[in-house]
Amino acid sequence: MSTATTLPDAPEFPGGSRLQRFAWNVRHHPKRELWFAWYVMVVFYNLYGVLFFLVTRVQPPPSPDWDTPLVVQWFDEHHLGLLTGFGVVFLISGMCAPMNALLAYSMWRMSVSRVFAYSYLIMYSLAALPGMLVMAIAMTVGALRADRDPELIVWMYDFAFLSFSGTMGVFLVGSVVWLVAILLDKNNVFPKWFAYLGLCNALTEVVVAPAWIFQRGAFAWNGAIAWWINMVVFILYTAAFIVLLRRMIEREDFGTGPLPDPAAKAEPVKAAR
Amino acid sequence: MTNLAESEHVTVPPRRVPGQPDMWLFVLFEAMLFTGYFSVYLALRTQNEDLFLQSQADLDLRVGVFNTIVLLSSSWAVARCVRAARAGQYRSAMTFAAATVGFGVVFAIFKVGEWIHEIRLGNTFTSSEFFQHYYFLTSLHLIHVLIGFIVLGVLIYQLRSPLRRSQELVETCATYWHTVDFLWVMIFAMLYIVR
Amino acid sequence: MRDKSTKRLLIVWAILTALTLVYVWLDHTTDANGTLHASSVVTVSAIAIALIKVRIIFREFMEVRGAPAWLCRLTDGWVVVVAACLLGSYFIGSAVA
Amino acid sequence: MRRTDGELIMLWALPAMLIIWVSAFFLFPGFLHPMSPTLPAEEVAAFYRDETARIRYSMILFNWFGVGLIPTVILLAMQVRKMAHRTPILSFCLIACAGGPPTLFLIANMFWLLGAFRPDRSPELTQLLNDLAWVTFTVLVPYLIAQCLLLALAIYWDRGDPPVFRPWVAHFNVLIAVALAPAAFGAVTFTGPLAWDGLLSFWVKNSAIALWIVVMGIVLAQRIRQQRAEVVAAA
Repeated sequence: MSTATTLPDAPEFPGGSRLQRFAWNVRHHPKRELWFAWYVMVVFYNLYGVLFFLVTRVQPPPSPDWDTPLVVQWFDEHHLGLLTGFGVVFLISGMCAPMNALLAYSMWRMSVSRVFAYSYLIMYSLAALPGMLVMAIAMTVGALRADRDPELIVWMYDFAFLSFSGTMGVFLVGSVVWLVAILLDKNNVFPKWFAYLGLCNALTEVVVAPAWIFQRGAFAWNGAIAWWINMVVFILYTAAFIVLLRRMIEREDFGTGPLPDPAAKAEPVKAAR
Repeated sequence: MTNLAESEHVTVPPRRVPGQPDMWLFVLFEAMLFTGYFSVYLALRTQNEDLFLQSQADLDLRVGVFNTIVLLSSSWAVARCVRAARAGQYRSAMTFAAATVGFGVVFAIFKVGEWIHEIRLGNTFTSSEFFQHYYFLTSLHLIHVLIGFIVLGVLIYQLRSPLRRSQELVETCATYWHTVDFLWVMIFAMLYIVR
Repeated sequence: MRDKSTKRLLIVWAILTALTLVYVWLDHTTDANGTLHASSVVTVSAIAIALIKVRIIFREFMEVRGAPAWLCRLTDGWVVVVAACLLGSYFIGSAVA
Repeated sequence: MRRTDGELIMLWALPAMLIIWVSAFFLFPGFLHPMSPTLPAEEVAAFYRDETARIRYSMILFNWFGVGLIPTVILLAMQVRKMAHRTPILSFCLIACAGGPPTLFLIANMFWLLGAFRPDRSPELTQLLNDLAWVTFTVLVPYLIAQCLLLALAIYWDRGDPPVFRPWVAHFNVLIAVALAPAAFGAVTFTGPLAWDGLLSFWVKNSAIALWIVVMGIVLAQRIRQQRAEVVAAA
């Protein structure tokens, strides 16, 4: 944690070993709540990547065009990975809460109405259910019994992938809420380019809609357009806001006015010492 | 940074980025995404050329050309609007902004008319691979046009009151609208001309 | 000064429209009696003309001409990248097919 | 009328809810003893055929009042807001968690009701609905775990003097979170304590939830009464 700006009520930063510093930060760091949420977010996205791409292997998604025996075989091969992987997902998906709270806080810190923060908070809290947990439940049930009627297993397969890719509105409207807040904001919490990037992210949710319609080709749920290009945008967008939130926390002064510029702020602090 | 470089030759008018640099990032990024869509389209097209050509024959080039010229005109109008606003001629700027909206509306009407025509011919989103791409690209573009109307609304709102009139914002809005234009120029070439 | 700039905009618009009409000519020369034929020449020239038009829009309408050098280079570089992507996917696709 | 009066009414709804939940729990024939995941499809179908009425009425009760937990969590979020933190982030966290468990429970609830709606459908389908219901019901823990841990963190980080909640409440919440955690893996095996009818995934998890509701209800009641007294004293 690079910003140990000591506030009056915090005791002097002791230095010492890594562990001591960590303990000091947990006990006294003025921004500990924000850093907590930020680290939870980073850990969450890392776990998300590992669980979805490596453990359960549901990303990149298999094809919707497979015939029934192939789908059954896929569930067979991934039986243990799916069940344990999604077990971990069920254990940790509550980490969305601090993440969404931090995103809502960024809007709360802006010079805009509280409507934005609360709308975003509720929308994204809702989003995790159809967008992640229902998918995980459908996958778990699909993998649960290998001797189930194959037709039903295919039904679970469709249910899982379509609920995952096909949950669009909450992310679409959520991104728009955030970007409008950024454009209206006068406190400089986020740069304007991130708002425009948010528009790109919102449009990916439009682009994914044909996944509900096509079973093969570029627009299917594993297609070049509906999955690959969208994934690139999503990863860039997520990486951008992780970095920008970090910068926001570093600049945070717990006031209500514009967030100070990091370069401009360095001078007075030095002068005060 | 640029100011330092420019201060050496004082005679040249200062070079500056039109509008927010942030918007330029969006322009290039969004156009890159479209390039991705075009690449997928072109690559798939070569795999099944005859089918694509067969479907493509149902498109009416005249509508495409007309729509392209309409959008080019709208782009011209918004460029005039920016110049007028810069010169302080806000009345004229408002006229050109209104003209831009007018051209945009004509474009949208003809676009929807073309869709209706194609659907009557039996060419729908699910009927052939070419028309998948056709409807996908044109509707995504039309969404950009609709967002463009909001952006132009912001522009007109800026121009209306002497209290606002931020030239930077006017240029930012215009930059967005030009993006709508040049994306269409590329979509037009991709869908109507490419063989 | 102002007159010159509006005149220039009009000329740019005329050039862009003319380039659009080139497409019509291109279209008529390749398609005999209504059936379309695959043609690399048409594809490549369609992409090339589109990108020339995009570059003109960048320079003139979007005023990159008067912008700092980095923006000029960025937009030019972007045009080159797009050309590479489009032609690349077309020719690689053709080679695979 | 004071602000806290409304809070007290919300809180007093909790015992009423609890009575309804407990009676619905005992009314549902699949909870005592919990249905085994190893049950063959025919027996599952027979269960829905024989016990249709009790399944329907208990689940309709749950459907009506399952969301009754949300006001309690929001009351906790309000208390967190009163704590001496620098940011509202931890109360945002609790608000973000509040809707999750009841929604997941409602999904499970609908699968049970669907299973009982046409008990004569093919046993394979009934078994699928039953699996969906039980898996959803067993794994609905993520937000509950997050809720307990975040509340504990909020209490530990409360700089107020006196603090809103005493530290043992935080310890208690951590304990509950630990008790809930194994249920996330309820679908991994069909037998043993982790299976959805097992000791950890069913008995420990559900007792932990019940215990949490009772204890937090009492803690909240004390706290709100104390705040009312403060308001009266100040007036």
